[in-house]
Formats: sequence, C-alpha cells, structure tokens
Amino acid sequence: MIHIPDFAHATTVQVIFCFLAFITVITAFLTIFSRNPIHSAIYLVICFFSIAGHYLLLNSQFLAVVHIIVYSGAIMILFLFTIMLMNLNEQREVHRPRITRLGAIVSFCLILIVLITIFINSKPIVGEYDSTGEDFQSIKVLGKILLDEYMVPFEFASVLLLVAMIGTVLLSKKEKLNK
Amino acid sequence: MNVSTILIILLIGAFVTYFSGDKLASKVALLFSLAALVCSIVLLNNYSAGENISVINSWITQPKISFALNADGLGLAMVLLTAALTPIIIFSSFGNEYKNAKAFYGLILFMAFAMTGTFLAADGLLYYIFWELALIPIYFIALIWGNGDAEERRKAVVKFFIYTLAGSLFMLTAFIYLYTKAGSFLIEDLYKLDLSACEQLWIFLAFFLAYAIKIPIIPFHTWQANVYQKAPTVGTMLLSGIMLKMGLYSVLRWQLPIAPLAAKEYMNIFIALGIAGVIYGSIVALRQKDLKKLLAYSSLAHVGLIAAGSYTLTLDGLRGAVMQMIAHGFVVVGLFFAAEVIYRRFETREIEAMGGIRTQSPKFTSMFLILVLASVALPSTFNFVGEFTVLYSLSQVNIWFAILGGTTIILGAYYMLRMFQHVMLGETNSKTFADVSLNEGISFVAIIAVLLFFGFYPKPITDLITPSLETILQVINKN
Amino acid sequence: MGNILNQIGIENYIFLSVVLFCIGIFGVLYRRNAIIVFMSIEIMLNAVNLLFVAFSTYHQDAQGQVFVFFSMAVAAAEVAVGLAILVSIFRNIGSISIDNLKNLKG
Amino acid sequence: MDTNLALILVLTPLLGFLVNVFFGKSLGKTVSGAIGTIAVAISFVVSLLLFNQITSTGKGIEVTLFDWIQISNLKINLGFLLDQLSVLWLLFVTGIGSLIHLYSISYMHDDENMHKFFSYLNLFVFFMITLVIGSNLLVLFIGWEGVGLCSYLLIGFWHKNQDYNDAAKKAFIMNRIGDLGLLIGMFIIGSMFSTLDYATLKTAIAGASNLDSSLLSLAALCLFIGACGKSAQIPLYTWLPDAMAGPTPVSALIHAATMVTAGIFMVTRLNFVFDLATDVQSVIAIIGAITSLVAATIGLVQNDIKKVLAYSTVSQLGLMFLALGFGAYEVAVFHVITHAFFKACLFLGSGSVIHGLHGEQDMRNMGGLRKVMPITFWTMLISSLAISGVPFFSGFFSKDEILLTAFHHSIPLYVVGSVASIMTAFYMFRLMFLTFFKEFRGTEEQKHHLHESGSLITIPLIILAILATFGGLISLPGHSWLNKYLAPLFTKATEGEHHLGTTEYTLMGVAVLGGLLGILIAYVKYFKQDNVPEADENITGLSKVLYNKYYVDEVYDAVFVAPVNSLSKFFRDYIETGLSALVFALGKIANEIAFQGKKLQTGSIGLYLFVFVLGLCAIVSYIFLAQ
Repeated sequence: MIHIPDFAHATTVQVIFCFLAFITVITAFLTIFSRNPIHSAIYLVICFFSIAGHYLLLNSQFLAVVHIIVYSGAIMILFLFTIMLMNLNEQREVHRPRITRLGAIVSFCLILIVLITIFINSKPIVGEYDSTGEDFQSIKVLGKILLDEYMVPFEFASVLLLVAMIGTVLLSKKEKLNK
Repeated sequence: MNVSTILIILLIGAFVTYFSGDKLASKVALLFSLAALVCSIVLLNNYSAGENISVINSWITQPKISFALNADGLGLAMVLLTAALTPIIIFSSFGNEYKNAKAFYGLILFMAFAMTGTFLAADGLLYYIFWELALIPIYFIALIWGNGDAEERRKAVVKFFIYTLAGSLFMLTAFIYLYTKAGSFLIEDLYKLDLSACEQLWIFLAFFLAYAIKIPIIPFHTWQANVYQKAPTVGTMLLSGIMLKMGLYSVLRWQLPIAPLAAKEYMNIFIALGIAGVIYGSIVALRQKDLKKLLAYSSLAHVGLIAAGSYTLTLDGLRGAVMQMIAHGFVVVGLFFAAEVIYRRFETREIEAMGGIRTQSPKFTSMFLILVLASVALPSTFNFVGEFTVLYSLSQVNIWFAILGGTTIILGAYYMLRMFQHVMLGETNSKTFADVSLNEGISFVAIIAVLLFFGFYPKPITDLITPSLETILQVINKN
Repeated sequence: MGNILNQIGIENYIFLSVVLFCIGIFGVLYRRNAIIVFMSIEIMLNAVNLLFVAFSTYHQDAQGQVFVFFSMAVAAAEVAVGLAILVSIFRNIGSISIDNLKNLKG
Repeated sequence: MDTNLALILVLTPLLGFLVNVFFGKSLGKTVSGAIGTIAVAISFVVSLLLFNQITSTGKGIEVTLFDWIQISNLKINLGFLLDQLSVLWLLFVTGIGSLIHLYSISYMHDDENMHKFFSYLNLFVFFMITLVIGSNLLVLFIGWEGVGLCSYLLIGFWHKNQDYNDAAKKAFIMNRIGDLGLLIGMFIIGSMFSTLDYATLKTAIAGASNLDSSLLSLAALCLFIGACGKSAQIPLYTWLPDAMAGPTPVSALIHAATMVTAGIFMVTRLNFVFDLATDVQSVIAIIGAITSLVAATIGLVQNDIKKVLAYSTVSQLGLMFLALGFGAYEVAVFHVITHAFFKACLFLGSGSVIHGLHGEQDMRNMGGLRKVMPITFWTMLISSLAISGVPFFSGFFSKDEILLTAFHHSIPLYVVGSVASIMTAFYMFRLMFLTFFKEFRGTEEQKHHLHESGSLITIPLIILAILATFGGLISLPGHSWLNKYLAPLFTKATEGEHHLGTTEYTLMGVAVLGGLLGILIAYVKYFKQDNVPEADENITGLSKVLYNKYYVDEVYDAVFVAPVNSLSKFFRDYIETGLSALVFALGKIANEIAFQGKKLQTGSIGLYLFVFVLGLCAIVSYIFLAQ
C-alpha cells in the first residue's frame, strides 16, 4: 500500500520531508543533466546536503555530520579539484548518439518500474512503528557498537583507507616517473 | 603401519629428491622408490596376515570428504605393480643425462605418489584428486624432457592434457551427483546406492568417458601414440606401464560396482569396443615406422583386450584383466626400455634405420626377444596366463568375442615379429652396437624374471586379487 | 520520543531512494563524461545509505548506521582511487569520455 | 620316484639349454654340442625306463606338480601324464633327437653360433617333451607354442638373411593361426566339460548323457585347425617348405620327425572327442587326402633337394590325417613313427650331401655322388625305398595300413591316397637319381672338395636307416604289437587288425606295383633318358604351376597379407588422422565460439552498462516477481 501523505493535514515533519525529498530528486537530476561538470558538482553538493537533512530528520545527527564532512566536504572537494585540474567545460562533452539516450531512458524506466513493482508487491508494512525509547543513535551507542561488535571491520576499513591513500599516491606518482 | 606410509615415503621422497641437487637426484629417487617397494611388500605381508591396513580419517566435514585409503587385494596388487615398476623405471634412466635432474626425478616420485594414491583411495573425491594429481607430473615430464620438435611436442602434450582432463571432468560430475544421492563420497556408501537404470547409465557413461580416454579405448586413443612418441622414455614407461592401469583399475573399482545395471545392460557394446581396439590397434601397429609408436599401438591392442575382459563382469574376466594389467605393465616397460637402449646407441627410433643388432649384441637380443614373446603372450609368460583367462571369459560371453579378440594372437605375432626382424635381425648395420650394460641388464632381468615366474606360478597373484574381485562382483550382482 | 516514521512512513523513504537510485543508473547510462558517471555512482550509493538509515530507524537498531559508516569509508576510498585513475587517464589520452576507453575490446 | 623321473625327463633338456645359453660360448663348440646331446640322451634313457615301466604295468603315470591357472570352473594343473601314447612319442622324439644332436655336432661345427644352435635344439626338445607329456590341453599348449618358438628361432638361425627371417616369421604366424583355433577349441571344451584334463575329459565325455553334438563338432573342428597349423595341412601348409631355410638337422628334427607330428599327437590324444564328431572326421580325412595329393604334385617338380623332402613331408602328413579321419589312430601313429625314421634319415642324408657340397641344395647341380658318398647313398636309398612303399621296408607296412583303411571307408580317398603314394615313389627316386647317379654337374671346385661326411654324421644315418628298414616290425599286419600297446587309449574298439583276405592282398599288390611304377618312371626319365630338370626360366605349362606351388603363396599374399597391410596403411593414414582431427575439431569449435564471442566485447562501456542494467532487472524481477 502506498502511503500517500495527506497534504491538507500535513505535519511539519511531513512538510520538511517533502521539501527535502523534492530538493534531493531535483538536484540529482540536475547533476546529471548539467552540461557543465562544475554545475553538476555543485548540484551534487546540494543533493548531499539534502540527504544530510534526511539523516537529521531521521534523528541520526552524528551520521548527518559525518556525511557532510565526508561527502560534501572531502569527496566533493576532490571532484571539484579534479574537474578544475582537467579544465573541463561543456564543449568537452562529445555528442551522444540517439541510441544511447534511448537506451538510457529505457533502462531507467525499466528499472524504476521493476523496483517499484517489487515494493508494491512486497508484504505491506504494518502501520505502527516501534519506539524503544533508547537513544540508539547517539554517538555513545554508536561508538560502542562500532568498537565492540564491529571492531574488526572497523580496523579493516582503516586499512582500506590507508591502502586507498597509498594507491592514489602511487597512481599519480607513476605518471610523473614515466614523464 | 598402514598404507598411508607408502604414500608418505613417496611424497617425502619427491621433495627430498628435489632438494638433493642434480647430481644425487637419481640415486635418492631410486632409494626412495626402493623404500616404497619394501614398504609395500611389508604391507602385503601384514595384509596377508589379516592385519587391517586401511585408513579412514575425516578430512573435510562440509562436504563430507574423508581421507580414506582402502587396501584390499586388488588395490595392493596395483600398488605393488607401481612400487615395483617405479624403481625399474628410475633405474632404467641411469644411462641418460637429464638437465635439471632434481626436478625430473622429483616429478617421477610425485607421480608414483599420485598413482599409488589413486589405487588406494576409497573416497570418491580423494580418488579424483589423486587421479588428477597424477596428470600434472607427466605433463611436465613430457613437455620439458620430451624429444622431437618442441612445438609439435607441446601440441601433443597439451592435447593429451586437455583431453584427459576433459574426460575426468565428466567423472567429477558423476561423483558430485553421487554425492547428492549418497551424502558421502566413501566408496562403501556409493556401493550401497540404489540408482535407477537411467541414472546408472549416465553415471556409467560419465565414468566411461574418463576411463576410455585414460586407458585408452578406441576411438578415444588419438592422444596416445603421439604422446608416447614425444615423451621421454621414462615418461612413456610411466604412462603405459602404470597410468593406463589407473583407468583399467578404476573400471573395476568404481565404474562397474557403482553402475552395475548399466554395465550389464550395455556389456556387449563395451566388450565390442575393447575388441575393436584389439584389432584396430594391431592392424595400425603393422605399418608404423617409429618404434615407440608401434609399441604404443600394441599397447592399445592389449589394453583393449583387458578392457573387454573387465566388461564381461565375470570373475574370470576380472581376474584375467588384473593379471594382464600387471603383465602388460611389466612387458611394456621392458619394451619401451629396449627402445630406449636402442636409441642410446643408434639415436634413432626409425625401425627402418635399425637392423643387425643381433649379430653385435646377443644378450640384448635375447632379452628383447623374450619381451617380444611375452608381449605376444607365449605360454609360460605371465601375459599368457592373463590373456588366456581373459579370452576364456570372453568365450563364455560369446564365442565370437573370443575369436575376434584372439586375433591378437595372430596379428600381435605379426607386427611384433616383423618389428623384431627389422630391428634386430638382418645384415649388420654399419653402426656399432654395444651390448647391454650392467645397469640396463639388471632392469631387463628384473622384468623378465617377474614375467617368467608368474607365468609358471601365478597363484600368489590369483590368491591376492580373487577375494576383492569377488567382493566387487557381489556388489555388481547385488540386485 | 516517538518514532519519526510514524509521521512519514517508511514507504516514502523507499520510494525516494528507489528514485534516487534510478536517477543514478540513468546518469551512468546517459552521460559519457567519466566524472559525471562517477557522480551518478555516488548518488546511487547515497540512495542506498539513505535506505539504511531509514531502516535503522524503523527497526530501532543502530546496526544500519554502522553499515553506512563502512559504506562511506568504502565510498571515500573508491572516489579517491577512482579519481586518481581518471586523472592519469586524462593525462594519457587527454579525454575522460568513456567512449574513448575501448581497450577492453576483444 | 615317478615325479622325479618325469622331472628329469623334462628338465634335463632345459638344463642343457640354460647351460648352453649362459656358458656355451666359453665352453667351446665340441663341449657345448656334447652337453646338448647328452642332455637329450639322458631324456632318452629316462624315456626308455618309463617305457619299460609302462609296458610292464600297463598303466599310465600321472604327475601333478602344482596349480597353474585358476579359472572359475576350470582348475588347470601343471601336470604330466605318461601313458602309452606319450611315452611312445617320447621315445622317438628323444631317440631321434639324440641322433640329430649327435649329427649336428659335426654338421654345425663351422658355425660360430653353434652353442646357440644346441641351446635352441635343447629348448625344442624340452618344449616337445612338455607338449607330449602334458596332462591337460593347456600344458600341451605350452609345448605347442614353445616348439613353434623354437621352430621360429631355428628357421631363422642364420639371421643375417632376411629371407630366412621371413620364412621363420611366416612359420610362426601360420602356426599361430592354428593356435588360435586350438585355443578356441579349448575354450569350448572347457566350458562344456569344465575341464581340460585328458583323463577327466575322457570320463566326462563318456559319462555325458546329452551332448551338444554341434558344439562338440565345432570344438573338434577348432582343434583340427590347430593341428592343421602345426602339422602343415591345407590351408596352413605353406610355411613348412619355407621352413627349410633352417639348418638341415632342424628340418630333420623339427620339420619332419617330431614337431609337425604334434597335430597328429593331439588328435590321437583327443580321439574320444573326435570320435564323437564324425562330420569333422570326414573333414579331416578329406583335407588329409587333398593335402597329400597337392603336396605330392608340387614335390614332383621341385629342384631343391630339401624342398622335395619338405613337400614329401607335407604329403606324408596328409596321409596320416587321412588315417586319423577314419578313426584309425593307431595306423596314423604307426606311420608317424616309420615316417620319423625314414624322413629323418632322408633329411640327414640330404644334409650330408649339402654339407659335402658346401651349401649347394639344387639337385640340378648334383649327380654322381654315389661313389664319393657311399654311406649317405645307401642309407638314403634304404629310406627312399621305405617311403616309396617297397615291400618289407617300414614304410610299406604303415602306408599300406593307411591305404587299406581308406579303402574300407571311401574308395575316392583311397584313390587319391594311392596316387599320392605313386607320386611319392616317383619324386623320391627322381631325387635319388638326380643326386647320386650319372656324372657330377656342379663346379670343378665343388667336385674337388667332394668327400664322405665324418662318422658323427654317418652313424646317425646308419642307425636311422636300420630303423627305417625294420621299423615296420612293430606293427606287422595281423600281429600288431602297436595296436595292442595303444589299445587302452581308445574308447572305440579299434578297426582291429585287418583280416588278411584277398582284398587286402590285392590292395597290397596294387600299392607295391604303384610304388614300383613310380620308381620305374623316375628311372626311365632320369637315368635312362638322362633328363635334367630345366632351368627356372624354361619351365612352362603345368610344371610351371607346380613348380610355383600352385601360386598358393601368391594367392595368400594377395588375399590375406596385402589387404591387411593396405588396411593398416589406410587406418594409419586416414582413420588415425581423421580421429585425431575430430578431437582437434572439438578444440577448434571451442576456439571458433570464443572467436565469435570476442566480437560481443565491443569495449564500449556504455553498452556493457546497459546490458548490465538489463541483467540486473532480469535477475531482480526473477527473484522477487517470478515466484
């Protein structure tokens, strides 16, 4: 069953959600359709911010903060730097053949339909939502879980990041050696 | 002490040989192979004394695979064959210089290890692992130390490798299917399975493909002659003396008891295939120019007869097949060694280029003649005992099988004597031919002694293998 | 404090992330610029992350969020390496259009 | 005691063989020859002892050594059976064997491989003894194949000559064709009666109530094929004349006196089987008669002294089979024995001639040897008289018995046999006249060296000539010692002694007249008219066909050997490569699929992604929707 928000009696939360969702989807679209990569990047930042807003809405403040730092901060800066480094602009984009566009649209529609059909077909969700009352999203709880149960993956994540870092350095360095 | 000892000796031997350096390698390998022979004789003693020398350990729990080595008379007979032939084969190579000898001899021992494992394994997957393991050393031996044009050799050897591997994959599929049915790879559990006729047919065919290529039964033999020709003689001996027997042994141990209904139903077809191999191999052997190729085709003819005997599903057929396996193992190793001895002196394998050896080296000629005669199953050699028993069992199935299979007596004599005449007799070839050296002589005498002894007194072998063959027949005839 | 999803409903989050994910796919297929393709991939990743968080709230369980952490870490690493690769490709062939990357042609 | 005797009997020649093989060269020629001769002589002495024992007790001796081959319903012992038949055979095998060994010491003295020759001869005697005294068919088979092997080795004794080797190979392979028949016969008998043991088999057949007579006939036929191979009967006879390539003592021992009679031995041994297969018996008789006639006709025109004797042997063997075919086993055995005497003598005599002429075998280059080689001449003359059936020589009695038997059963076969006998007389005396009378036709150098052979050669000749003269006494018509001696062997009441009536005397007279006629023709043609056979290229007409042995070798070559060889070539060149290509084709197909599949990999990431998404859709919808 699709839960259609009752706009006439929308609560604040609902309004915020709709607003955020609207921004998210629009900016996502704009990211893809912008001819200028820099514009795309900026739309993507907005998109990420709105997703962070969703996180806040879902009461995961810490995650929202991290998200902003990692995505909007680190990753997006990387993107922007790269774009600027390559000095990309809209002229660079080659002409897309019609078949590509058609294919993209077809598959977009297809996967959308498939996924939505799946969710509609799935078991309807019980309307009531539990609330344990525990502040499970606080940094304290998260930290405990992360360093208790997920200790090993956590360490692996750090190794992964280290390796990625080294890899990045090597990738850029090798180029210089060749020259 | 149980049968795993012999495997351990061979495996350790392979590594020690590899690390002992090129100079010592051959001697170390001989030492270890002799140790394995002694060990197998001791084990045989223990077995005859009624001691349990089998091993069952669980190895992998999921899926359920056990490290199970079952030593019954049949398995022990084959192990003894391997253990007796390996030292002879190693010893026979003493006259040759091999580059990177440590790897060469290490691989030989490793191959002996794998083949022994195949003969002993009582767990389907373990057996499969050993079966495939045996392929790896011979691939390298033939590829690296072989003779002839490198490119052609590579082609022949790769063909052999892929061909046998492809056949074995069908066997693996069959084993996996059997596992889903039985929930275990252990041979007893597989014997107990009650499969429908249709299932049995497919399993039988899957096994058949693996074994027919290995044995080889026509029309799956095309790899054989080329590989025999290209491989170094040691490799050829290992292939023809022992590795072929893996296929034949497996027919008795795995194929027939697991799919008895199919075996009974289509018996005649498979016997006919075996006999077709006899006639075809003999006829093709008539006009071979290369000595090793001729021997390869003669081998094809003989194993065809053995296979036909196995598929008769009678005690005689099975017994004859096993005896013939052993006899053929020895005789073919001897013949290939003779080819090698000639090659050492003449540096050729072309039959036409030889001749007149008898005048210059009577001892070698006598030994070669005895081997030739054993190969054509002259009474009083072990081959005769085997061939007679097999032909008798064939005559019980259908007298025509015996008559057609019996043509090996005529055609075999024809091509072997023709070869003997062109290689050994006639006017003296201008090249000098030194008579056998002591080392060479020892190998020959050992082989000939075995053949003649069991030719007159095959009872020890009969007694050894009969109980286990009876057990197998019981499984075959359970329903 | 009550569950926020009482007011919004998990379905809406699901649909939001499905739409986001499909936009990501669309972008990957539609654009030829490798950087935009990358961005589309990030959008897809975020769609999934969002769903994780939503379900974490739904189940009142912090594990979903932990997973998001890890996915962020992976994303960060991926972007770092990926962009480095892009840069070196750009240096070599002077373009980052994926149409030019046809070395996989058999 | 019996076991030990039997073992000494068998193993002495083997021991002689081993000694000569391993030490022969260092021992020197005379010693190795002596060892070989003594080994066989010991066996002869043992045979005499056994003969004595058997004639006194009248019972056979059975010796079982150990189990040999186990087959589910057959248990085959390595055992010996010494009864009347085998001891009789032993006597002449070892007796003539000893004489021929003795002869060979001198004959082979110039050969560098003399020790080898003696070792092979000893090995032959060993196998022949095994053949004769085996207690079952399989032990017989050991000997059977073993003598074939020795025959192979000895025919090809001068192994540098590939023609000789071809002859040796041919002998072995033709024998093997027969051996296959013998094996099949054994299989049938084994499955019918679950035994291959003679004694058990005899009782089993006697006790069997409803025998499958067609199967038994098939078995008998197969066994007879075996006998054909060994005893050189049509169609497997062509190896025997070629086998003359071997040294002459070998021809005398193996290819005249002993080995070739193995077929007759086997048939006589299994008389109880053949008695039940009457249709096979008629086949045997017919084949025997035809063989004797065909071989005799070929013998008429041969110029090689040994070839004449060889065809004569084939012809005489045919006569023996003629007798066997009528169930007259003791008659056949009688002829075997007398034939062994006179044929061995003839061969040894021809050997003496060849020895004197340093290897010359063509009768066109002989003549006039009567004066230089008197002993050889007289002994050969006696033997020729014997083989021609001149009264009171041994051959007269035995051949007459055969013809009498034939007459009683089938007149046409009797006629065939008689004609063959007349021809025998003719070609034997043709041989005698060409060799010993008139002037010497060889080269001056040969003439210069002509001499009578040494005493080691002449003594065996004399002994054999005496035996050839008086050998007939063992089975005089009406008072046959041999028939009585052999009687326990046969199930059927033997033909018995022919009642000597008018018919018999008439027949005897006819036979004698025939023999004399043959001699007379030879006399007229080769003594009076002084004819010498034409050179090879001048032979025409029927003689050419005969001289070329009816082109049987060529026919066999075209019908059997050439097709097999071309089949072999065809298999090698086409089928093998074809099969090989078939296997490679599998690889090529895989290659081709890969090559086509390669084209799918356009390298366009966009396409990959598109397909990827489609695949994702498909998988997701399969998992979640298609339940």
